[in-house]
Amino acid sequence: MKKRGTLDIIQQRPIARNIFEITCSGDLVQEMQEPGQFLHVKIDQYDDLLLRRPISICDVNLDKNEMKMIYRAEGEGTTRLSGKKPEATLDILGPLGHGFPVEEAKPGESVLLVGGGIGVPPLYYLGKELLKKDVHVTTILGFQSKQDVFYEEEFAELGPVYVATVDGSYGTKGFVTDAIDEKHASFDVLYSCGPTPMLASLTERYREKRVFLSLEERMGCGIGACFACVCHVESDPEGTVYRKVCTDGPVFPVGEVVL
Amino acid sequence: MKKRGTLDIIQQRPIARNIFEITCSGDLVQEMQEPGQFLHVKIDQYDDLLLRRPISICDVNLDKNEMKMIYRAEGEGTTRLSGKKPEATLDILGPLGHGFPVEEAKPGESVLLVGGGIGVPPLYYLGKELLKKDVHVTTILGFQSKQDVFYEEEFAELGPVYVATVDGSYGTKGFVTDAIDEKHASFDVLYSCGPTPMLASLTERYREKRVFLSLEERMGCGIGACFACVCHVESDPEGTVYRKVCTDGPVFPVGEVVL
Amino acid sequence: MSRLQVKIPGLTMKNPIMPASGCFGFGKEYAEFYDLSELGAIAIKATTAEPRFGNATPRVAETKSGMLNAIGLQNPGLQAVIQNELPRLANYDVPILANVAGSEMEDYIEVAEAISKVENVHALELNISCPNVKKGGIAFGTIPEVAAELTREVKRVSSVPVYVKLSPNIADIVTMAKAVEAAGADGLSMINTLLGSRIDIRTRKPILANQYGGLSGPAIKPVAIRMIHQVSQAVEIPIIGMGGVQTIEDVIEFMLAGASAVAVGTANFVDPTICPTLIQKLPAMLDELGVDSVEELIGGSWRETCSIR
Amino acid sequence: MSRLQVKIPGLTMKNPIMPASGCFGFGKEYAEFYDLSELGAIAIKATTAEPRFGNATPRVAETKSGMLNAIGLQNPGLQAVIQNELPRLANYDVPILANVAGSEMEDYIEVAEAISKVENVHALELNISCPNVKKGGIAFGTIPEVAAELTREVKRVSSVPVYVKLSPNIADIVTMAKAVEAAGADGLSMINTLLGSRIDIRTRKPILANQYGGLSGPAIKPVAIRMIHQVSQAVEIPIIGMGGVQTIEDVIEFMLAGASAVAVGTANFVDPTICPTLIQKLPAMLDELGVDSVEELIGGSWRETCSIR
Ligand SMILES: Cc1cc2nc3c(=O)[nH]c(=O)nc-3n(C[C@H](O)[C@H](O)[C@H](O)COP(=O)(O)OP(=O)(O)OC[C@H]3O[C@@H](n4cnc5c(N)ncnc54)[C@H](O)[C@@H]3O)c2cc1C
Ligand SMILES: Cc1cc2nc3c(=O)[nH]c(=O)nc-3n(C[C@H](O)[C@H](O)[C@H](O)COP(=O)(O)OP(=O)(O)OC[C@H]3O[C@@H](n4cnc5c(N)ncnc54)[C@H](O)[C@@H]3O)c2cc1C
Ligand SMILES: Cc1cc2nc3c(=O)[nH]c(=O)nc-3n(C[C@H](O)[C@H](O)[C@H](O)COP(=O)(O)O)c2cc1C
Ligand SMILES: Cc1cc2nc3c(=O)[nH]c(=O)nc-3n(C[C@H](O)[C@H](O)[C@H](O)COP(=O)(O)O)c2cc1C
Ligand code: FES
Ligand code: FES
Repeated sequence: MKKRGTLDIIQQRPIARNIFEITCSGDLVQEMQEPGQFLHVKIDQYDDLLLRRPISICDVNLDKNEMKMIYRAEGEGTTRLSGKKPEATLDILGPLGHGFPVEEAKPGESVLLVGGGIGVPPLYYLGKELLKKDVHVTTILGFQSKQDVFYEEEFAELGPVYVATVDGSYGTKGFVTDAIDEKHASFDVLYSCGPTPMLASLTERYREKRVFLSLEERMGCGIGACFACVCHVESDPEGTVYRKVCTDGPVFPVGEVVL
Repeated sequence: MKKRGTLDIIQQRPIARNIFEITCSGDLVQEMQEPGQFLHVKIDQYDDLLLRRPISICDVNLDKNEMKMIYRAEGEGTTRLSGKKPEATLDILGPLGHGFPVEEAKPGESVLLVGGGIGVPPLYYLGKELLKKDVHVTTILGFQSKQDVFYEEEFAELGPVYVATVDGSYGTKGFVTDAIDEKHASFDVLYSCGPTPMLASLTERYREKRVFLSLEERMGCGIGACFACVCHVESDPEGTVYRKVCTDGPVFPVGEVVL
Repeated sequence: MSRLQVKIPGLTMKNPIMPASGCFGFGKEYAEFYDLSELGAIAIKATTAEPRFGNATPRVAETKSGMLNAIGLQNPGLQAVIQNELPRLANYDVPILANVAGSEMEDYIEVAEAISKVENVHALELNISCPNVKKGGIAFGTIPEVAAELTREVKRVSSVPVYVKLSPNIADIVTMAKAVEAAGADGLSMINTLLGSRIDIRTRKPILANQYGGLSGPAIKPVAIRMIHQVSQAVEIPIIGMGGVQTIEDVIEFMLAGASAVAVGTANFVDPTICPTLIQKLPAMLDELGVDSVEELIGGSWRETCSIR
Repeated sequence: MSRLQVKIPGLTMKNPIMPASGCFGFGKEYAEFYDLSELGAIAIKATTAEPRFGNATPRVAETKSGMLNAIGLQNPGLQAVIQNELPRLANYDVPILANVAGSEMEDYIEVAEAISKVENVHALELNISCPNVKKGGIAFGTIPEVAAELTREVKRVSSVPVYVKLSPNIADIVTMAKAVEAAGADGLSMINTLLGSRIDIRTRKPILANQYGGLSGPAIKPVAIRMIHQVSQAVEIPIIGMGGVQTIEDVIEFMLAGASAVAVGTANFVDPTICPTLIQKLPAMLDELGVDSVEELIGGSWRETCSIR
């Protein structure tokens, strides 16, 4: 059975330029056991913003029945979301999709988490779950600029963290790949989420390794019915074989789908 | 200069079946000196309900900078309005239109206020203003049923009040005209607001007297620009002469416009 | 007969509510939310002769009270639909309306003939109006003679009644409706999406990779109501109405306009249980309106004989 | 030249924003809110040869993110407009686009000839597309040959450039646009309203006394953007774009789609100061987009030469 329910907003706070962290509670939290899954969020009951918004699960506390999401107030929906107060309730579809395969990293192995911008959030819950399994976690975070950096300290609790900013105002100047090179970061397994060009350059570098990438695509239903979020597979790049980001993904092994 | 501004909701309370009284404050209140005018209210900032809603001014306290409206939660807009909490702010255009001519009733004369259903509210502010002028005020209120009756006590402070209900569950059984007959209510000036059939039957009875009727019509702009709210005049019932309810009205002398 | 039941050619519906084609896939996903047997019928995703991948992404964009889609008729093709999708749907007690699409007349005929023979397919819905197919497609939906010819050809090979799904991107919907009626259509589905676009002001490009897409949702409801009101008075065949249905009031409005059944499209994406919810609300709404059966509502806005209270 | 200025035939506009015809009367009411000289231009309410009362009320109905209107071209008639309305507007430093309507070709010609001679009328807008006029009217807007003939006739008598206002209730907007361009139109206005309806489920009657009305507002914006995107690539003459404009982003979107100026209709009813507000926001928006002048935006979604950053 697919899940649907509500979450109550407990707290909402700005954590970087246009970036908000929202903490929610509700029974639905008990379903959120797989890092990398997302929620399909109805911003409010008004019809002018018709569709739901996909937002990744960033952190889960099963004991307290609480979870966190982090989002950028960009368009009209996320901007409205950022105005919501703690009493408000969110209509939620999810958790949806296939998340990061935690089991791919064996105890003792080292993992690299590579997050870009608003792709950072789902890696946090993943990192926490990996740590429980005695995996060594290193994190590389990429942002535009110093003002955009968030969750550096939170990731620091999981292991070493290196930040890159495009304008060089903080950490390594350049992209996440520049930080990886500068820090000589090595890994057994790499998990990543972020802008497509970033995922593409990781694919180019590490196609032969154990790498898992979380994709973004505009969605309609979020449950596999509308064919909005489809992508080609590398084995049939022009053909009719496809994957749906909402149900087959959002996480895919490197080289499975065409970016 | 036409007026536009905001009003802060101070209180909102149900006063009869689906009927709400909303109390607001704001500087705009100082403009509300003419009973029978209306406000063009934007329910909220969401685009799905695009248009403003015309709602009559029911009561004004210039000293306290407060005013009241009474409305029936019927369609989507008024239903949303009824959910608004005291901190909320309303975007207002107005006061608009031409209200009841208070000066038509001379000191010592007797006035009959005849209100039907959700047409009752504007008569209250009118009654209070008339009383200040030493006019004798009698009120006839018509409702569907006992559960729909509101403001009987408030009007009782102005003078005698008689209520009619269509189903006879309270007061005179029947229409306001039945109550007028039953109570042998006489008047020098009659002011009325309510459903068109009621206004039509008052017109039929009292065409030759000093009678002023407040009309309702669906509106676009509320300021005279869109020609949504136009009605024919009795002197040219099929012709091109017209009145706009929003600016020439909503109050017209009996016999001026075609109902 | 139950007060919710509606009978139209090929489809004996427990109630007048069905999901609209393309907004319900082949039902699998929604079966995880509720029992599909609750539905009046199911309009499955457009099926073409060969498998289609569809358009490049982004394929959807939101608009005020609406959405644009340019899926491009992605589907696994006739054989896969017959072998995998329809047998699974046969497990439910619900008639299937098979949406048929193609680029050429021959494609339509091939699909129609084969799919109409499948046992749980009770009617066809000829999609002559998908705005997202570049080749052919759209022309069928805008030229009455062409639409009529297609209807005639499909009727000749179909084993079940044929509904023609009309495009709203047309000046004179009545002439189109009459043309396909004269050509033998057993019913009409209306409306498909309006052709629209949105441009991203930062990238300066249309949001949809396909540039244009079909506008659906509450934004288009007034156009749907108007067209159904016009057409239902001009033809004798029944209409499956759709376009922005979200609430039980919308369902009633479509039926009063002249629809005999109502399809729900985009709203499934927002609320996956919208169809059973509407079905459940229908009896109380009939009570409130003082109506004994849904059939009394059909065309109530213009039918003289309708008891208006 | 100011970075906001736009020059199109007949109209030298301080900025690309004007109120749309029928949504601003003859300006008198809005002059109580701001100085009309701030506007790029003013499109006045449709003028017909004789005074018209218009349709019975209700004449408006709300729809999701939109509204229906069936005003029916109420106006005081050619003589009154020339004697009372236009002289008052001459007090402002703003060019007037006179919207011309009629039932017969002769009506249009009569109005066009007379009104185009008035000094502050800088261009005509031929309303061949009002969906609320029963006789004649609509046909002009749906048949390219008829629209072209009307355009030719009006061009012959007009003392100022002529914009033809196109109806979106049509299958092929490009053919229509090219037909009126070939017939001599100096520009296009698009889009007028989509024909729609709403039914009151309690009275069972259409809400509008006229049954059908024109759908405007944000709901129709995607249709407008699509049509302007198509037409602007197919014709050489400039387009005044409209349909659901509410925000400064909408203004940019219309210009990127291919509009040279942008008209604001329904939004005036919600916010009477919307036009000056948009004008005021424009410079900061240009800065944000890194654009020197509004003219750089025109057709930016398809023009190769446009510097995309
Ligand atoms: C699986 C997945 C996980 C995501 N997780 C996060 C997250 O944790 N934090 C975060 O800030 N963002 C996340 N996003 C992106 C997020 O969905 C968009 O930023 C958001 O939908 C924008 O909505 P809006 O109303 O602000 O923008 P608008 O432009 O008003 O949105 C209009 C429409 O476009 C869609 N849309 C616009 N941008 C995007 C986008 N980049 N991706 C998908 N749909 C888009 C919206 O969902 C909506 O349907 C995720 C996207 C996906 C697909
Ligand atoms: C001058 C004037 C004064 C009014 N004063 C009051 C008052 O004091 N209290 C009160 O309860 N009602 C009053 N009304 C009626 C009130 O405007 C409508 O009840 C209200 O607009 C309904 O809005 P809705 O969103 O609930 O209905 P919806 O049906 O969702 O409204 C849809 C659209 O139709 C319009 N509309 C619907 N019904 C009416 C109506 N009866 N009259 C005018 N427009 C309508 C709405 O304004 C909106 O544009 C007044 C109307 C006018 C013209
Ligand atoms: C994502 C999507 C895909 C669609 N695919 C099809 C299709 O394959 N065949 C078809 O006839 N209509 C298709 N439609 C149109 C719908 O069936 C329906 O006619 C239209 O969306 C209007 O209804 P709505 O406003 O309730 O969505 C599609 C609509 C959407 C939104
Ligand atoms: C109440 C109303 C009256 C209108 N009257 C006219 C008119 O007289 N002539 C005309 O060409 N267009 C008329 N229109 C159409 C508008 O000019 C405009 O083309 C359309 O409303 C789309 O823009 P919008 O969505 O910004 O309103 C009218 C629109 C409305 C809402
Ligand atoms: S969003 Fe509908 S199939 Fe993925
Ligand atoms: S409501 Fe626009 S003229 Fe009266």
